[in-house]
Order: sequence, then structure tokens, then C-alpha cells
Amino acid sequence: MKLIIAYIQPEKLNDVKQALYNKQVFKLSVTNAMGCGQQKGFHETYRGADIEVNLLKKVRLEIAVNEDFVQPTIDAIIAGARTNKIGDGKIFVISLDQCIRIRTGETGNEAIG
Amino acid sequence: MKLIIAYIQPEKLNDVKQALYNKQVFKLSVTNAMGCGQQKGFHETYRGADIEVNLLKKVRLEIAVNEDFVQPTIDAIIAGARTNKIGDGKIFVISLDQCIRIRTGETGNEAIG
Amino acid sequence: MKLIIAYIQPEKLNDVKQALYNKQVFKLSVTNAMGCGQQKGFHETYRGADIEVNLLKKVRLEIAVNEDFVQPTIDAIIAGARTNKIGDGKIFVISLDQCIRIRTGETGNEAIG
Amino acid sequence: MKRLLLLSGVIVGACLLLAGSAFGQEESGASEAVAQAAEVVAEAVEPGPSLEMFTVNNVWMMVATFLVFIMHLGFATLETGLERAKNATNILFKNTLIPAIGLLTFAICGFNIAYPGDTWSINGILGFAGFGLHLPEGGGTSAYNVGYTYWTDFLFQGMFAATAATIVSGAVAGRVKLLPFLLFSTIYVAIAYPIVVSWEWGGGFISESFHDFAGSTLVHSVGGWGALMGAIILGPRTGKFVNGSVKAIPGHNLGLATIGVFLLWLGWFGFNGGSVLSADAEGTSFVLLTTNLAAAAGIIAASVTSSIVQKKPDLTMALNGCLAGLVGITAGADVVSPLSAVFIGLIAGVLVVLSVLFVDRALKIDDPVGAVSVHLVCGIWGTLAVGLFRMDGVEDGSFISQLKGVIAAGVFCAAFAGILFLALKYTIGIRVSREEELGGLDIGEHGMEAYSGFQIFTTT
Amino acid sequence: MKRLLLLSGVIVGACLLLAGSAFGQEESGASEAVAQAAEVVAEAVEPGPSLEMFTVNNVWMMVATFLVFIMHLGFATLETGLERAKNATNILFKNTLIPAIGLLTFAICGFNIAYPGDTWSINGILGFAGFGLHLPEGGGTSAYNVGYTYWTDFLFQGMFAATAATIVSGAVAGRVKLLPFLLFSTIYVAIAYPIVVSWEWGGGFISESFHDFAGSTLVHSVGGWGALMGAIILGPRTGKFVNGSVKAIPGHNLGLATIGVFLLWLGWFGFNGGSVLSADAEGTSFVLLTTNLAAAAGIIAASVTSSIVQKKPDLTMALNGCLAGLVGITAGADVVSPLSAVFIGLIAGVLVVLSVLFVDRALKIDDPVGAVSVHLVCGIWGTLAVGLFRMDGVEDGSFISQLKGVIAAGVFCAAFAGILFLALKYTIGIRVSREEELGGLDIGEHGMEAYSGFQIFTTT
Amino acid sequence: MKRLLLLSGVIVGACLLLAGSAFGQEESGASEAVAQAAEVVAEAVEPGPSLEMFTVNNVWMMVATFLVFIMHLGFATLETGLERAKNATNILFKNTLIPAIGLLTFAICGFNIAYPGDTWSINGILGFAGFGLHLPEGGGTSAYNVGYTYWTDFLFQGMFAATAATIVSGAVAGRVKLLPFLLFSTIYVAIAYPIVVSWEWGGGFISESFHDFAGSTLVHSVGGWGALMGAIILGPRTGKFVNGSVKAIPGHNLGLATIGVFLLWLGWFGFNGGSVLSADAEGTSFVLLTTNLAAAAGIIAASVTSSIVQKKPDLTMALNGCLAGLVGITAGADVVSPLSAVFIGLIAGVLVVLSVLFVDRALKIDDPVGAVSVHLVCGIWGTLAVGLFRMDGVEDGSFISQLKGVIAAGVFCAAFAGILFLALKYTIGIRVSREEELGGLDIGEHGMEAYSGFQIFTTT
Ligand SMILES: Nc1ncnc2c1ncn2[C@@H]1O[C@H](COP(=O)(O)OP(=O)(O)O)[C@@H](O)[C@H]1O
Ligand SMILES: Nc1ncnc2c1ncn2[C@@H]1O[C@H](COP(=O)(O)OP(=O)(O)O)[C@@H](O)[C@H]1O
Ligand SMILES: Nc1ncnc2c1ncn2[C@@H]1O[C@H](COP(=O)(O)OP(=O)(O)O)[C@@H](O)[C@H]1O
Repeated sequence: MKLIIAYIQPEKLNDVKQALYNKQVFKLSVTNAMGCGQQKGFHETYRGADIEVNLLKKVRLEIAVNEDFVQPTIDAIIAGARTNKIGDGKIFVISLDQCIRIRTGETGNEAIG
Repeated sequence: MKLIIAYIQPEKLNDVKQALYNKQVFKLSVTNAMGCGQQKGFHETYRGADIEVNLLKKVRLEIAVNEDFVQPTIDAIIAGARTNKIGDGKIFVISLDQCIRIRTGETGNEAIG
Repeated sequence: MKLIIAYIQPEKLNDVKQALYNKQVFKLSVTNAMGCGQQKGFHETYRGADIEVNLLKKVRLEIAVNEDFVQPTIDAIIAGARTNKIGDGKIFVISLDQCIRIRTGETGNEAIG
Repeated sequence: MKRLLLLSGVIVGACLLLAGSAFGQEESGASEAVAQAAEVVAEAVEPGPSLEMFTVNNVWMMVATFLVFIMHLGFATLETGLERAKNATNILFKNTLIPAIGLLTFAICGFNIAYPGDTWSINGILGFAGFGLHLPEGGGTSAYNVGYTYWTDFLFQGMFAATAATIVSGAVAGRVKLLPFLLFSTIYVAIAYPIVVSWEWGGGFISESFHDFAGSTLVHSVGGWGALMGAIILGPRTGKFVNGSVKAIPGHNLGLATIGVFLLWLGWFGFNGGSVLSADAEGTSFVLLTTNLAAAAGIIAASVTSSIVQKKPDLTMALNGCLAGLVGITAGADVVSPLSAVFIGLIAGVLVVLSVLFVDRALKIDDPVGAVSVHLVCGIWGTLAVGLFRMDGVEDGSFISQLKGVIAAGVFCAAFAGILFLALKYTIGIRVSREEELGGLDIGEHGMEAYSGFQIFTTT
Repeated sequence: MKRLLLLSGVIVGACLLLAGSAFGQEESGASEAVAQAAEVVAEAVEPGPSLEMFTVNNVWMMVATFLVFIMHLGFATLETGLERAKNATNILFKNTLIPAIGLLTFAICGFNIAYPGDTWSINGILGFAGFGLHLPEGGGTSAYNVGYTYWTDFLFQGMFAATAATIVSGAVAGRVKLLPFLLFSTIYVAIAYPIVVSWEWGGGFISESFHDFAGSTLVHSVGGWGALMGAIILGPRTGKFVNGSVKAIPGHNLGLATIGVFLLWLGWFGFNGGSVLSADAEGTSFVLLTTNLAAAAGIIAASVTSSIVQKKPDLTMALNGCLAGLVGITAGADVVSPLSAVFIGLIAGVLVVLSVLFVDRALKIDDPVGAVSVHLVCGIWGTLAVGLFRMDGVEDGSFISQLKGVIAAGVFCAAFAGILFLALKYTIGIRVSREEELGGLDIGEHGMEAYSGFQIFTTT
Repeated sequence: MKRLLLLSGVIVGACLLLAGSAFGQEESGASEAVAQAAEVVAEAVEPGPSLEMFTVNNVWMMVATFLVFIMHLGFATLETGLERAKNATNILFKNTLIPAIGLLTFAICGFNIAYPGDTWSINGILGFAGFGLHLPEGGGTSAYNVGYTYWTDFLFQGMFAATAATIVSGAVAGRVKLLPFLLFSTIYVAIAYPIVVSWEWGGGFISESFHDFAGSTLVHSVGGWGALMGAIILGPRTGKFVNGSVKAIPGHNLGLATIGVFLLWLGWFGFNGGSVLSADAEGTSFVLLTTNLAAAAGIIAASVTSSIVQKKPDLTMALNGCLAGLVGITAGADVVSPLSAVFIGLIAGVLVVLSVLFVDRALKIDDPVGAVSVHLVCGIWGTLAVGLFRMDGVEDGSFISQLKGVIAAGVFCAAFAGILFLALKYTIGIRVSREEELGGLDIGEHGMEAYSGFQIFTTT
């Protein structure tokens, strides 16, 4: 089991969700986050004082999947999120030791989906 | 050392915290998140146009624990969060390589608690 | 590759970012979180009823780095965040299996930076 | 939902049916204006206020009317700010509908119940001058009243009427079902409120001895009794009282709440200032003085009391204190000295804080905005204060007659509201499901969030 | 940005240049007041209103002026609340500038186009009494008008003027570029609006037979046509219509939106009440009555309609319903019976909901706040309703002449707004880039967030 | 906390003690109304304003009073919106208490210091007519003043008084301790403000030659000096100036800030319109005209200036520009031509932007809302502008006498505020701890968040 973490542009969330659905990935968790990457920030000014805004709004996805879903999930995220512009985001994959469904107590592969 | 991630219903947070305290787990971090799982979303309408809301409000817990606290922590989360209704949530367990307390620089098992 | 997660005091974020820059760590993601640790909460009252606030505002950093950047990153976080007061926070290190840049499809060490 | 349609149908139906007969008579109203204006000029020769004075008076009353109107926005924002974000849309919806319902039902029947003239069915207790608005002979001139036209009279009184229902809204926020609440409001404002008003301002059985200048009892405690019965019958919000301990459920937007209180204070310039029923310079300015001194005193007293009792000064208590002072001075604004006004306000400010705590801790009644403490407790206090503080030479308003008035209104309103809420409870139900409550009434009743896109973290 | 400077230069330049000639004449205005006051006293002996009556009238008109003024805050908050958080600063900025631009351009030329007196260039269609404000002989006394001074006249009308531009603002929110929008507003309010006004209130070619009491057509549909053309020419916001299906783009702050509607309702006390142009007791109070009944009826009807059509009662529809009722009654507030006012409001309330859905679903025009439905559709409805509901004895306002007026204003405004928007589109461009739109106009146009620090989660 | 109790005790104690003697005399006030009304009628035969005219005047002054009242909500929302979310409760609390403190202290002593009549202790500089409100003979009639009753006089002036303290509030926001701030406000509004007022409006030593129509100097710069001294003595907010560079600390709610400015603009209809001290048609309408033109010009000029200097148009600067224009016109609203009003507003709008930048960058004084730039800089500008722009025939207000007045008020206020702030600093302390500041004053001083449940991400 893997935990896939992805940072994407907020406005691509709907496309990514659609792409995931197409690959039968229905479960995911979303947080809003701010990111600092290759994408340059922008300058805000407020009452004449400069603010360098280098934390840009991003959406963070967390998706736990079984091994055979890892690649499809990654593909789907890329399909949904890629615009070829700087700021498109990153995907991180982590090994998941265990997964438990709170409602039933099921564990492991059964619990994940 | 393990990192335990759990998604629960927002209104169960207090119960889960209580259950964790009972098991001597005092440290945790909380983020608000939105989740997409077996629980069906609901329909909002706004000025006659439909919105299918399938990202439901969840609370995300992150708890780093030593090995011997893993099971008690999981048990506590389940005890506090379970309602037997769809949407109760999931628990994920990840291996933690290292843990450092910023204040003291302590590392490993000492730092975690 | 490692994923470094850190919880710090919100007001130290700018210092931590500066310290990371000094160590050539330019990429990171930030979420706002609430934490429960050694730091005691405070009491709010609202219309005479007590609220024990034990979830304090924290900032959560997530930084994916190559092996050789792990220690510098940890050092930088500590340098920026330490005040020697309770509540300074924690750093957690997790093994990262994979990293993919959405824009280019690059993977692994190349994708991380 | 179906029920809402039903209600709506009933309201609209009633509107249409009744309105036909109701509004019929004055069809030619405005077009007669010119003729009547001429008449007025003629009359100006006879004794009676000059056309100029009548016009000034009417201008003042119209100003007072829009000030009272804006109180509805005050109530809406105060109540919204003091409840949780997840119920904001619901509260705003209720408070937008209430003035609409209030005005229309007051046109259909309320006005003619409140001011039955000589059409009493039960002498001094219940009268009804018929459905709808009928411009009386000379209704647009000072022949109707030296202070205002018939239309101004109706509008000013109509704006008052809806406040009684709005007061209830705050106490039942966060768990009441929309349709039964609107039904309650409609009936309460259409029947209960005007009946009580008729007893005093309509010339009824307490009008001789009771003194309630602008409605500490007639408006505020009428609303307050409804609030109390509603809060009791509904029960507390989930999470308010847990294992015998009282939990705070903080309001989500204190800026909105503060806007609400300032708008209510502003509205009181018209609520009390307009209750002089003319622009009489000394009368109106005196009333504005006592009103403002009491509000100021209420703020100070509540802030101090809250600092002592709660350790830190509580903004929501200061805001409640302002309203407490205003409600307190409303009964006697014209007959107490400025110094007494300050005292009445100070005591109201102390009272409201203690009452909020008492309602919470001792009575374990959940009143999210403090409506019971502000409107009922301070409404009673203000009414009785007339008996204690009235200036020499004021004939009505002895403590005993004040007490009688308070009791009469209280018994009637508590019974009426109680029965109505219970009837609704055991028929269509008055409380949303626990799940809907936890998820918020905005989604449950309206499928719509008040703060779309904002990350809101609520565990209550 | 450069363009904004340019515009600003133009505005300020125009200000300075024109103002020199424009304001020159009345330099000694205020200092003549004393002399004129004496005159007035002298005149008081002759027929004409007494100084007292003149003063009351003028007070009422000044009150009406500040009520209309506060409508600009109403528009600002309503529009802001119904769009997304990321565009809030931009909307607030636009709505702060519009009254400023409106007042200044109205002083420079608008007032003298709207009220050309006998300086018609094209008879009854286009006139211009010259640049700037020139206090006429006796302009501070009742010799100018029984109801107000020249200054009051200008201010009251000037506050009206800016509303026409504000209405457009709502329909183009979320994607229009700041500078071209301000250019559009400046020209529309300086030229188009006053021309239409001159046709009716300025004594022009429809003034005999057309009846538009306070501007269902002259103000609201003028704004509404601009809104419609703007929304069409700009195209929908990104994400509004996706693969033929209509997506909701929820407003971010319904509390703000509700404040907006209540302030607009409040403002209508002055918008309609002031359009009596004196404090005449019967006239003003009658107009306030019809106005308020229509607003209340609009709320009820829109709530019911929305409950039926949308399954759950939609707060934003109830709010639109209120405005719909108000816009609807504006043309005939003085000539329809109270019962008719209720009907006009009810129909407007139904109409506005259906129109919002129709514009969205059938026309696929993206109007974030419903400006077209509220101001254009209900403005037309209200104007025609005069023909259907006017009381016996009212001479102007037959259905046919109402229709003619609607068409005249419509053709002119649609053409004017359409050409102006297209001209801007093909010169400096009127729409922000897709990227700026996605990131929000607050950052794009102002480099500033409206809710600094708040975590806002928007995927649209 | 303990100190707050102390303060509260002092205030309430003072209230009770002084009030006893203070309010004693007019106990029978209202009850004499009828008798006096009769008198008035009798008097109407003699020269003097007719009862009608007196009543109109008084109505206008009461309207002006509530307009000035609502400015307090404007200040509250503007200041709250321009500071961070974590300090919102604190700011709202301060701004709720200030009008209460202002009104009560003005009743206790301020009014009688400001208007000492013939009780000067130091001729033309310091007088005191005794504690409390004492209805003078005929105080409810035109024998007191042709424009208003004694009660109206007090209320209108009392509403003004509190604004001076509110202005200070904005400049010290985000780091001042609650109790010392309230102490400062109480003393400043009870003593310093009325002394300065007495010099001009109370008939003191500058009243012959100085012209300050509605208080560019007497109100705004009095507040502005307090703001300046407070901001200097407190020092900047943590994080404002870091290693010599100026950091932005963005306000958290620009919608709230915009509401604030529009309410202030609205309030200025009464602030300036009421300062005519009667409803005189030409006088009031002229003043409203100049006031509104200056506000509009201020918005335009500040927007343009900000677009040039800051590259993008800054909403908060446009808002400040509006207030700048209003403050600027306040001294000369009655004696400058409309064209001059536009110029005064334009210059004020430019000035305020440059001043904000100068205060930030050159002086390194941290003034979160721009109170110094708006009220002090533009207050001085407006006062001097009278000397430059007054119309022919205006006798007072030469540049030199204006300058003298500005200096007199400035020296006194800067000294008074400086000493008072320093005294508080070295006794009870005026600044919260760094930790409390970082965590926010809402938690620190009130244990309560303004936006409970909202996720707010602040690193400053
Ligand atoms: N090494 C990293 N650690 C943590 N977050 C990262 C890292 N690299 C990228 N991110 C996240 O991904 C987002 C997009 O990264 P960016 O470099 O701008 O994208 P791209 O690689 O397409 O140019 C960043 O804003 C940040 O939130
Ligand atoms: N595979 C997954 N990956 C990421 N998050 C998940 C996953 N499965 C569930 N979740 C999170 O857990 C929440 C509850 O899941 P759900 O399936 O509704 O609970 P239950 O299993 O009790 O029915 C979801 O809303 C989502 O936030
Ligand atoms: N075991 C843990 N699991 C998850 N989060 C933790 C853990 N320990 C600490 N944290 C996070 O770190 C923050 C700071 O911890 P705290 O114990 O107060 O710091 P310190 O160790 O410097 O006293 C906490 O508020 C919490 O968010």
C-alpha cells in the first residue's frame, strides 16, 4: 500500500478528480496548502509597502492506494493537472504500513478502497 | 516510530481527543481537510444551478508515536470516532525515520512524546 | 529521498523560510494546522461559558529533499524556529519512495528540487 | 420543503383573497391627494396644526419609520454574528422574510387588531376593525392625526410589529426548522403582538394606568416571551450542555454582531424618537437624550460586570449591554430624568450579564444571542423602572400598574407562544434532525453555504 | 495600469478644465445666501410656499439624498457578497469609484444634459444647458422650486445618476478589466443616462404621456441594458458554462449580500420618497407605503418560487425578490393602489427567479448578481405595470405609452452600451486574461487580497 | 484586568457621584414640555422663528445627530477591516466603548467645558459651566436657540466629541493595552477636546478670526494629534519595520473597511450638514454639495495617485482619499465655492497617499489605518485651505489666522496627548507584551476570537 501526496494548482482540482474517477480511484482527501516552488510568486503592495508573496495557493491531495493502483493514480493526476506551465506541482509516494477503516475495523488492502 | 494519520468526522474530534487522553496520548496535530469516500456528498444549488458537493468536511489527525503506542492510539481513534455510519473515516500508518524536538534538539523516541 | 514534516509556531515561518533559503532549500509546502503538545493551551470564555482551547495554531511544513539535504534542512528549520520555549515544535522525517514533477514527468532525485 | 410550499401558498393565498376586500376602499387614495391638499389649506385657517407643522411631523415620523426598518438588518446581523458560520444563511433568510411577513400580515389584519378604534369585541381586550388598509376620510391630512398621515401611521407601526417576531428568531437559532418557525412568526406577529398592543396603545384595558412609552413590554417582552418559550420547547443546541457542564458555542463573526448592535442603536432613534408621534422639538429631543444615555450606560455597566464576572471584558456582553440599556429605557424614555435614564441603563447593563449567565448556568436554557436576557428581562426591568423613576407629576405608570401590565402581557404571550410552539412541535415538528444540526442548517434547509470557499473549522 | 493613469488623467484634466468655466458663475453663491434669505422672507408674503414649508421640503429632499447615497454601499456589498472572495477588492474598488465619478461627471455635464431647460438642440431628445453648476437667480429659495434648492436638486439627481453605472458593475463582475469598465461607467453616466432622463424628467419627447415616477425605466432599465450588453460582450466567467451545462459559482459572503439588500431597501425610502420632490405628507407617505408593500411581496414571492423551482428556499433569490419588488414599484409608486403594489411586487418576485434561471439556462448569459433580471426585467415589468394598474383618473401612463417609453430607452441604451463596450473591446480590451481571472482580479488588478490571512479554498 | 475593573469603578463612580449633582436641575424637564409648548405658541406672535421653523430646524439637527452617531460604526468597521483578524474583537470592543464613554463624560463635564458661556476661568482659554446637564430656562424652545433645543444641542455635540477619541484608536491598534487606552480616551474626550472646542465654537480666544466650520481642526486634528503621539510613544507593531525595511501588514477585511468609509461619508452629511445649526435650506444644501464634491474628488485623486506611486490602484488608498476629501472640506464647507471644494478634495486625496507613504517610509511611524494622514494632515490642509479658497466677503479665516488656530490646537493637543500617553506608559504601561501581540489582542485582552471557526493563516 502506498500513500500518494500531490500538490496541484487549485483550479485543476476538478480535472484531477475527473481523471481519477476515470481510473476507478474514488477516494481521496484534500487540503488547501501554500507552496513555494519553481513558480515565481508575485508582488502585492499594501498601502505602499511591498509584500513578496512567494507562497502560492495550492491544493494538496492525499490518496491511499493498493500497489496496482499506484501507477494509474499517478497517471491520472498528471493527466488532470498538467498544463506544462511552471507551478503544475509534484507528486510524492510513500509506503503505507497499515490502513484501517474506522467504521468496520477492516485493515490493509480491504480497508483502502 | 510510526506516524498515524486519521481522517474523522469533524464533530467527533472532541471524542477522539478524549479517547486519546485516556490512553496517555497527549500530542497530536490537526488540520481541516475535505474528503471523498464512500459517504455520498449532497447537492447544493445556488441560484438554480446545481453544485454536486462531493468533498465533505473532515478533520485530519497526525500523531507520531513510539511502537508500543501504535495500537492504543489506533484503538482510541476508533473508540472516539466510530458511529458505524458511512463517513467514519480511515486511519493510515506510516513508518517514521526520525523525530526531532526543535526546542531541545532531542531526537528519536525521546522527542516523540 | 526523504519527506520532512515540521510543525512550527506561525510567527516563525518567515525566519524558517529565510534559514532554508540560506541552505539552498527553495521548495516547500505549507499548511496551517492546530497542535496539541507540551505547550499549554489557554482559556477563552465566551458569554461566561468556558472554552479550554488546547489546539494551538501551528504551521505545518512539508519539504521533500534528497538525502544530502536532509541534515541541512533540519538544521535550518531548527535555526529558524527555535526560541527555547515550549511550543517550538517538532520535525518528522519519512522515507520517500518516489517523487514526480507533474509538468515534465521527471521522477526521483531530479524531480525533487 | 413541501411544507414550506404549503405555508407559502397559504400566505400568498391569504394575501390575495384578503387583499381584495382589504385594500379595496382606498383605490382612489393618491389621486385624491390634490383635492385633499386643497382641503387642508382651507382647514389651516381653522384651529389645528398648520400644514407646515403637520408636514414636519410627518417627515419626522417617516424618518423614524426607516430607522425602525433598519433595525431588522441590525437583528439579522447581530443574530448571524453570534451563531456559527454553518447556520448563517438560515438566519439571514429568516430575518429577511420576517419584515416581509410582518408588514404584509400587519396590513391584512394586525393593524386593525392593534388599533381597533371602537370595534372592541371583548371590551378593551380584543377588537378588530376589519381586514386591510382603508384610508379613512381625511387620512392624508392632519384631520387624521396631527403627527402623521394614515399611511405613515401604518408603516411606522408595521415596522414595529415585525420586531417582535425577530426577537424570537435569535433564541431559537441553530436548530429550529424553517417552516414551523415562519408559521410561528406569522401567527405571532399577526395576532398575538397586535392584541397586546391594543391593550395599551390601542386604548384597551390597561391604557389608563400603564405607561409603556415605546414598548419595553409591548414589543420587547412580547418578543422575549416568545423567545423564552421557543428556547425551552426546542431544547438546547447539541453540544451546549454536556454532562451537566455548560459549553461555549462561540459566535462566528463579531464584526457582523457589532454592526448589528450599532444599527439597532441607530434604529432606536426612530423607535423611541418616533414614539413621540410628532416632531415636537422638546419631546423628541428629550426622548433621544434619555435613550442615548441609557444605551451608553448599558455598555459601560455590562463591560464592567463582564470584566468582573468573566475575568476579561466580553465584547458580546458589551453589545448586549447596549441593547439592555435601550430596551430598559424604552418604557419610560419620556417620563424619567436624564439621571434616571443613566441609572436605568446601568442597572440594565448589569442585569443582562447576570441574566445571560443565569439562563445558561442555572436554567440551562440555550439562548444563542441572549434574546431572553435582553428583551424579556430588561423589558420587564424597564417597565417596572417607570414605577420607580418616573418624574413628579406623571400620572400613569405606578409600580403596581406597571407590574399588572407586565403580568398581563406575560401570561398572555407565554401561553400563546407556548401553545403555538407545542402545537407545531406535535404536528409538523419544530426541530431539525441531529444530523442536519451538526452539518448546519445552511446545507440542511437551503443547500447553500454563507461563506463559500472559506475554510471553516468547527467541531461544534 | 498605464491606461488607468491615462483615464485618471483624462478625468482629472476634464475636471480642472471644465470646472473652471463650469463652476465659475456661482462663486459668490453661499455669500449671497443672507441676501437671498431676506428676499425669501419678503416673498413669503406673496403666494408660494412659506419659508417653513420650503425648509421642510428641502430637509426631506436632503434626507432622501443621503438615503439614495447609501444605496451605493448597498450595491457594493451585494455585488461583493455574490461574487467570489478573490474578486472582492476589485468590486469594492469599482463601487467606491463609481459614486465619485458619477457625482463629478454629473456636475460637469450630466445634470445639464438631463435637465436642459429650454436649451434643446434636438427638440425633446437632446439638450445641453452648458458645463457645470451655475446657481440660478433665487436658486437657494423656493423661487427655484417649492421643494428644494438648486444645490439639493443637483445632489439628489447626482446620487441617482451613479446608480445606473453601478447596476452594470454587477453583471460584468469577475472578469472585466478595471480601466475599460471605469471608462464605460464614466461615459455611460455622463452622457447616456442623462439623455434618457431628459426625455421624461427633463421635459423631453415622452414626458407628456409616459409615467415613470422614480425610474423603473429611466434608472433601472438604463442600468439593466448596460448590464445585459456588458455581460453578453464580455462572455461568461470561466467555469460558468462547461460543456453545455450550467455550473454554480457561489457568492462568498451572504451576510455581506444581505446587508446590501437591506441598505438598498433603506435607500429606496429616499429613491421613491424623494421622487415626490417635496415633503407633501400624503404624497410621500403613500409612496413609501406602496414601495414597502412591493418589497415585502417581492421577498415572499421569490422565496416561494425559489422553493418550488429549486426545491429549497434560496436566500439570494429572496434578496433578489426584494429588489425586484422595489424596482417593479418604482415606476408607479404614486399611481397604483396599495393592493396593486402588492400584486406588482408579487409578480416581480416570481419574475426575477424565473428570469435568473432563464438567463442562466436558456440564454447562457453569465450575470453573477442577477442585475439583468432585477433591474432590466423588473424595470420593464414595473413600467408596463403602470399601464395595467394605474388608478382611475391618472392621465399619463397608458400601456401603450409605457411600452413606447420602454422601447425608446431600450433601443437607445442597448445601442449606446453595445457600441461603447465593443469599441472598448476592440481597442484596449475589456476582459482580463484567463490566468488573471483564475487567480482573481484582486491580485491581478490591485495586488491586494480582500481577506488577508483567511484560508480560502476555491476551485472556481 | 484588575486595572480594567479599577477604571470601570472610576467611571461608574464618577457617573454616580457627579450625576447626582449634575442632572439634578432638570428633573421636571419633560413634564414642563406642555407648558412650554404653550409659551412657544405665545411667543410665535413675537419676532423669532415660528414654532414650525424651530421644529424643522430641530428635526434636521436630530437627523444630523444620528448621522454623526453612525460614524462610530464607520470608524469601528474601518479600523477593524484595516487591522489583522487576530485584533478584531479588541478593536470592536474599543470602538463600542468610546461612544459610550464620550457621551457620558460629555454629559458630566465636556459639554460645559466646550461651551462655558460666560464662566471663563482663563479668559477665552478655559472655562467650565459646572458638572452635568441643566436644562436652562426655555431650553426646549427657540428661546434657547433658533435651531435646536438644549437636549438636541447636547446630543449633537456629544456625538462629535467621541469621534476625537475614536481617531486615536486607529493609530494605536494592534498593540495598545485596553485599559490605558480607555483611560486615555476618557481623559482626552472629557478634557482636551472640549477645551480646544471652547476656543472657537465656545466663543474663546480664536473665535473671532479663525474659521473652522465643522472641525477640520477642532475635531479631526485634535484626534490626529492624539493619534500621532500615541503611535510614536507606543512604537510600531512587531514586524512592521524589520532591519530598516518597511513591511506591509495587510488589513484582514476590506469589505468591512469599505462599509466603514461609506458610513463615515454618510455620517458627514450630518457632521457638516448639522454644523449649519439649523435646517436653513440654502445653507445646508450648499454645505452638503461642497462636502460631497470634496469626497468624490478625494477618491479620484487618491486612486490616481496610488496608481502612479504604487503601480496598482490601492483600495485602501481610495478609501482614505474619500475621508481625506471629507476632512479637508470640513473647515470651509460653508465658505468655499463648489469648484474650490473639488480642488480641496483633489489635493487632500493626493496628500493623503503621499502622507501615508511618508509616515511609513520616512518617519517610520506605524499607523495601521492612516489616521495621522487622514485626520491630522488633511485636517491641517483643510483648515489652511480656508485661507486660500474662501469666497469674497468672508471675513474670518485668513491664512494667518487659520495657521494660528492650527498651531494653537496642535501645540496643546500634542502636549496633552504626549504627556498623557507618557504618564500612562511609565505607570501602568501602554503596550501589550510581544507574546500577546503575536497571538493577537483578541485572545490576550478578551479571550475571544472575532472569527471563531475560520481558518486564518497569519505569520505577522
Ligand atoms: N521539494 C518539495 N517539497 C515540498 N513541496 C514541493 C516541493 N517541490 C514542489 N513542491 C510543491 O509543489 C508546488 C509546485 O511546485 P513547482 O516547482 O512550482 O512546480 P513545477 O515543478 O511544475 O514547476 C509547489 O508550490 C510546492 O507546494
Ligand atoms: N483511500 C483513501 N485515500 C485518502 N483518503 C481516504 C481514503 N479513503 C478514505 N479516505 C478519507 O476518509 C474519509 C472517510 O472515508 P469513507 O469511505 O467515507 O469512510 P467509511 O470507510 O467509514 O465509509 C474520506 O472522506 C476521505 O477523507
Ligand atoms: N507526537 C506528535 N505527533 C504529532 N504532532 C506533534 C507531536 N508532538 C508535537 N507535535 C506538534 O508539534 C507542536 C509543538 O509541540 P510541543 O510539544 O508544544 O513543542 P515542544 O516540544 O517544543 O514543547 C504541537 O503543537 C503539535 O502540533
